[in-house]
Amino acid sequence: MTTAVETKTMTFVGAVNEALDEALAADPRVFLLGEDLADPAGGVSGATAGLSTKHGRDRVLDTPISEAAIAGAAIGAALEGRIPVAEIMIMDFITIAMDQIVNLAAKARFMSANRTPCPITVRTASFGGLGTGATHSQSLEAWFMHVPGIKVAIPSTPADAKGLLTAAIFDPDPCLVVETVALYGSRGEVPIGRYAVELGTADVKRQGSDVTVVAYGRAVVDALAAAEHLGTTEGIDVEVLDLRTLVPLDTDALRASVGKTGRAVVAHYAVEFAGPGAELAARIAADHFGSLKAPVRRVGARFRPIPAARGLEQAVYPSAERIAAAVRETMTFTR
Amino acid sequence: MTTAVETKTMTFVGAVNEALDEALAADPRVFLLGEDLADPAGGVSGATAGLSTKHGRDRVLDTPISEAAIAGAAIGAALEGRIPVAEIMIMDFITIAMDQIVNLAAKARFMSANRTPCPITVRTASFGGLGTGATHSQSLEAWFMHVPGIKVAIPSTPADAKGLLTAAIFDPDPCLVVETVALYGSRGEVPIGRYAVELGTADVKRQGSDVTVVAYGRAVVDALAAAEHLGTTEGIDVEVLDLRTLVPLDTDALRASVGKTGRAVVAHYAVEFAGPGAELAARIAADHFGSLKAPVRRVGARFRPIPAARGLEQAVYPSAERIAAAVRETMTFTR
Amino acid sequence: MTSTAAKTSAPVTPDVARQLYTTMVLSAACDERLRQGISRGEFAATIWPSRGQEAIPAGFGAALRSDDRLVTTYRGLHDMIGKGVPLVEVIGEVLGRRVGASRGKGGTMHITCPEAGVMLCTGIVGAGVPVAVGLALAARQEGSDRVVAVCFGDGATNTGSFHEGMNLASTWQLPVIFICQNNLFAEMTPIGETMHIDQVADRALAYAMPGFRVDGNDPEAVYHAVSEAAERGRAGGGPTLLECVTFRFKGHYAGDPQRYMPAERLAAAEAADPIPRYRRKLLETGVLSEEVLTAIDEQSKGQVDEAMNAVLAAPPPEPDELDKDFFLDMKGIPT
Amino acid sequence: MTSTAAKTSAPVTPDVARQLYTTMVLSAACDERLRQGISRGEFAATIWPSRGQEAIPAGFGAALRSDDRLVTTYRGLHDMIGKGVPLVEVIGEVLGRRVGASRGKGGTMHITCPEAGVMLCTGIVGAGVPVAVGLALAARQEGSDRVVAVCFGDGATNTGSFHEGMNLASTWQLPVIFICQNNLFAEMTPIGETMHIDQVADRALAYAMPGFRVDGNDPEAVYHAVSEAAERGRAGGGPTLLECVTFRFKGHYAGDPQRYMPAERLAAAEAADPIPRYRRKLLETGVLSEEVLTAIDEQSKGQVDEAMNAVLAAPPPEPDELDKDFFLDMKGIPT
Ligand SMILES: Cc1ncc(C[n+]2csc(CCOP(=O)(O)OP(=O)(O)O)c2C)c(N)n1
Ligand SMILES: Cc1ncc(C[n+]2csc(CCOP(=O)(O)OP(=O)(O)O)c2C)c(N)n1
Ligand SMILES: [Mg+2]
Ligand SMILES: [Mg+2]
Repeated sequence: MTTAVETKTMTFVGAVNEALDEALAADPRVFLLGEDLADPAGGVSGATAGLSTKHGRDRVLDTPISEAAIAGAAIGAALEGRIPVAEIMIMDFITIAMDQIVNLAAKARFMSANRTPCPITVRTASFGGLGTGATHSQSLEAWFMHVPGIKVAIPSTPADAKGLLTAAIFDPDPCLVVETVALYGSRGEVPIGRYAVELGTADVKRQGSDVTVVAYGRAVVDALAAAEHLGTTEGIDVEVLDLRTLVPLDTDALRASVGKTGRAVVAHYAVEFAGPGAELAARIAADHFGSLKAPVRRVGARFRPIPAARGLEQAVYPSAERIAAAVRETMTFTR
Repeated sequence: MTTAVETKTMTFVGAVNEALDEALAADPRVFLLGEDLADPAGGVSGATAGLSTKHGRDRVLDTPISEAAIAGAAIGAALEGRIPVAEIMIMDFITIAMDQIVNLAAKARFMSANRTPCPITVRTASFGGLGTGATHSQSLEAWFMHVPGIKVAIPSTPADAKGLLTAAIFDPDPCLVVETVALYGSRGEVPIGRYAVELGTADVKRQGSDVTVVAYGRAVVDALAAAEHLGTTEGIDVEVLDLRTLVPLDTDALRASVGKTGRAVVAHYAVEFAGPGAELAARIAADHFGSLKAPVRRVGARFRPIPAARGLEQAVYPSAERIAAAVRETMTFTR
Repeated sequence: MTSTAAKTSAPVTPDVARQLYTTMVLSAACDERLRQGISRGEFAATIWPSRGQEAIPAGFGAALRSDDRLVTTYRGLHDMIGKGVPLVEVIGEVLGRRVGASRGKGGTMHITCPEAGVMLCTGIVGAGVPVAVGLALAARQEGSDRVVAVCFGDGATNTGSFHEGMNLASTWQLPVIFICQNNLFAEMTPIGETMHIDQVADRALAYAMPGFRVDGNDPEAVYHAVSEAAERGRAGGGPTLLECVTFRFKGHYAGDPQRYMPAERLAAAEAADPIPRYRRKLLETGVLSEEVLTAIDEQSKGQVDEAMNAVLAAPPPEPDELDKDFFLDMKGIPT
Repeated sequence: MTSTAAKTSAPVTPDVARQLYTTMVLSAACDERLRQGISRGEFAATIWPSRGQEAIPAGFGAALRSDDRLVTTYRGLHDMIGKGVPLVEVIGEVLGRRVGASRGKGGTMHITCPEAGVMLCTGIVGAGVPVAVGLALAARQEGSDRVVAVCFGDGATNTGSFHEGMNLASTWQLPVIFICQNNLFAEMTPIGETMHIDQVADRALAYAMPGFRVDGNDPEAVYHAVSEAAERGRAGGGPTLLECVTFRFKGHYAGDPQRYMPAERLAAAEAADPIPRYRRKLLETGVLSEEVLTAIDEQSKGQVDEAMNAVLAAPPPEPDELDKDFFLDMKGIPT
């Protein structure tokens, strides 16, 4: 990605931290709440390190283990015009906050005819790939796509992590931002200073002419690796479209890219069956009916609880290899 | 539906009641738990009327308003080989039991390598169409399709209500059965005595040659109305395929029907975006790539919280008219 | 900290007495008129009648400031009226008309009116409790000494949300007044079947929170208890649980045949109806005269009739309401 | 019902003393060996060390019958050992080998062993509590007098699941022993920041349940308290909450640098290490001799080494494990 602005190299988790830091500094209404956020803990993965020390413990609130109340308290504060950023430590735990997020936050503006909008931000993290087993490894973003009233952002790079989180915090509607712990250590150029990525704008992470791989989050990294490999060794020119947000969905970018390549593979770490890729594939197939050169292929997690043992776990998740194989299949498809 | 067995005319809710009654009579391990189930209440919509009187209050347990504990207690009992049937009164409240259902029940057999399977049945009801507003009207079955480890059944007729619930109760794996309160009063022929519908078998509710409408639950009723209308007034011969279960999915029936008609419309009361129909449409488009005569059309609830006022509510949900319009579009489509 | 009855206090001023009585009569008249219209088929609507519980909002309505906040439930039309929501907004929303609090989009269960401090009303039992904590947090963050009252039923105290919210308010020592309107039933189930304790007020002990059992049919007792709790909250003394014991005269929903209700029990409760009881007291103590009381009775009926007529004359919501008040920016949002 | 310290009781028999001491030493040796292997890079694994908390499973392990049930957590390897789960199954599952309790599919957080009565282990804080209620319900339904013990941390008592489960057990008067292993921390956050009460035992008051605070570093105190609670449960006297106060020596996870932990605090806790403390007591009171104690120490280390060697020699899971133990009938299940 090229940007005109000044950048510096940062880790993904550092970029998250910076977005939170700058939001806290920019607006006194911003505050964070969640488990183990305050120093010296600074978050279980360091995402909030230093923030309570810098901004005060009344801006970075440690909570009890009460996911429903974390979401609920954020909602209450947002109804009063505060700007809460709630952390649900691991995405599997969001199962406990579903009522608050789905039945209250997502519906607040509509049900009240605009009298009590509720622009909370919920940050959470996918822990997949760390061998922590089936209850600490899920990617459940498809559930939230299906709930009218909440935006869903999932960054794949440090710059997007900063930019999407900043946009989400100051967005006038509820947002869920899903971070990927396996990417926390990855590095990239990140714009210095206040930086927001407009929600609903996909990003072509790699230009290509043969096949579009539509992805988001960690699968973008795998898609880029697959594209690199296929380009150099097999002469297949892959475009990688990073959606960045699932709601809003950048249907223009999607249509433009697949319109150009005529072939699409959809990739994500969420379970493939009834996952985000189902919506994308259905949409691509309908939008490009008659002009697609091959059926849309989907690469997601296999339909299994995530096993803990490393070898088994790897066999469930997508990978550059599985994405490459799907790309090849779209290239060799004949009616 | 024609059956060789003896039948009688029953309401949908009567068929649910009969399935529960017969399961309680058939196996002493079966018991029910949920809010307001016991007589004299007999369930808020009468689904369990008479059962505590007949089988005892130790078989039909009234619980506190504790959806997580309802699911949890069912799980615990199932781990011991009991056969619990838990009721979550309205599907919107299942948001409170997600952790138990998703993180424990659905994963129990796999995570324990078969040592502690957990064949609970969760009955719940979609309240959509009754003007009760956004938090009492959702159809959230897509969430459960996306969770590996739980079956999902959604009957459209009294006979299926009895047969699917019976099958679910005695199934060796966790099952979610979604009833539709708007259908509770509908009548149909129901087999007398123990009657199970094999989970994973779709049912052609109406034969047709031009277009397949793939539906389940309440949308089947609308699809049949649309088919009737289109057949008599416009000469379009619609096949209505009632999936009956979303997991397992009867992909053979789906392929056979669309293979025959070459056109498909998918209909359900769940929100269209990222809904069950996304998976079905993606699958149909890929399976019949090159042979479909028109793009798959989807008809689901519009992407809005469900409004309470009747006119607005109706405008959000599918209807025979919207299904008919989609069918017409597939018929008139030209590349 | 043990829970005890709240301290008895000096008699109220005639002005307060007038306000207490007026709220009770106005709430009862509104409830009555709505039930009448429903049972006669004059309009289609659902309410969960508050008849019998009017002393509670009378008490807190007089004790709280207009900038204090309220969170209530589906059975909270009396609470709305006590907190000052215009009758037309309440009735209009119940009937789904354009003049309703949310122009018919929310419905009976989802009325908010931030101008009167009513920030949330939930149809999900218990869900409002953690949100109230967030509202109180916002008050502290803003440096305001306003307090937050949250109403819920006895059954709601069995929910996880109640526990998480109570614990958080106590941990953060926030100015929340938890008002349990203990009407001794949850839908069709009497309280003794869903909890093992003698009084809900004891639940405060789990949080080292002051907890008091109050005669919820005595508006002055409620007034004093809430005044005391509000004073404590404003002074930084943290939250209070008030268990206001009362009764529900009309069952769970309008039209409930109350088959589960022992006739003697209902008769005894009705014989102790808080409205005539308080009227007698005011007359006996000479605080208000028969003329004044009769005038209040008549004015209240008149106000309700006037509001009802305005609502009945109002049109249903515009069809384009579906496209309003959803996301502020609709770009990329599914249609 | 007020919470008090459990009654002190007669000294234990030498046989019980031996069992208590053995469990403690064996648990500590296992924990030690696992941490050693992790820190040396001998194998990749995650554990949440129980070092310091061994007196609790020693006590309940000796007090409970082998057919009594246990539910525990990620920090429950000591509980597993106390309840009689074979060491190879425990260590094998932690290391993700074929000899593990679930052949590597569950992982450290999800070990079950129904043969030893261990029916569930959860990685989701609080989730096991309602399940324990269901296990106890099943015991009652079967006419068995077995009881169910459920272990959880201090932090877990802030979850909605805890509340719903406690209330249900008390309402139904089921034989559950709620064992809070209060180690005064939840991850990096000290207990005082997440609850406002002096002792967790007081939470029993919200359910009219007997609640006792016990020295969780004294295995005999735990033994007596659990014996008493089990006796009450078997006799139909319902559930008990036991708060066993202890400490976590090694932080939240193996390798935790414990930056949040005041050095003096840790040092004081370690100085009161329950294992040498109990060893001294047994020597001083002459219940067990130095020779016997040394033999136990050595045998325990030997058993752990032997189990570890067996695990290290065992292969990882077969790749086809992914297709086992999912749905019993895979027809129609997505691949
Ligand atoms: C979480 C949840 N579970 C179940 C219901 C269905 N329901 C609606 S009202 C009610 C009873 C509530 O009892 P209580 O809290 O005592 O309040 P009351 O109706 O008596 O005012 C129930 C179970 C619901 N709305 N939300
Ligand atoms: C519902 C949920 N929220 C958060 C977490 C992350 N987490 C894991 S352990 C833990 C602390 C638990 O503290 P406590 O209950 O005292 O048990 P301990 O670890 O001290 O034994 C937290 C917050 C989780 N696993 N589950
Ligand atoms: Mg009640
Ligand atoms: Mg702890």
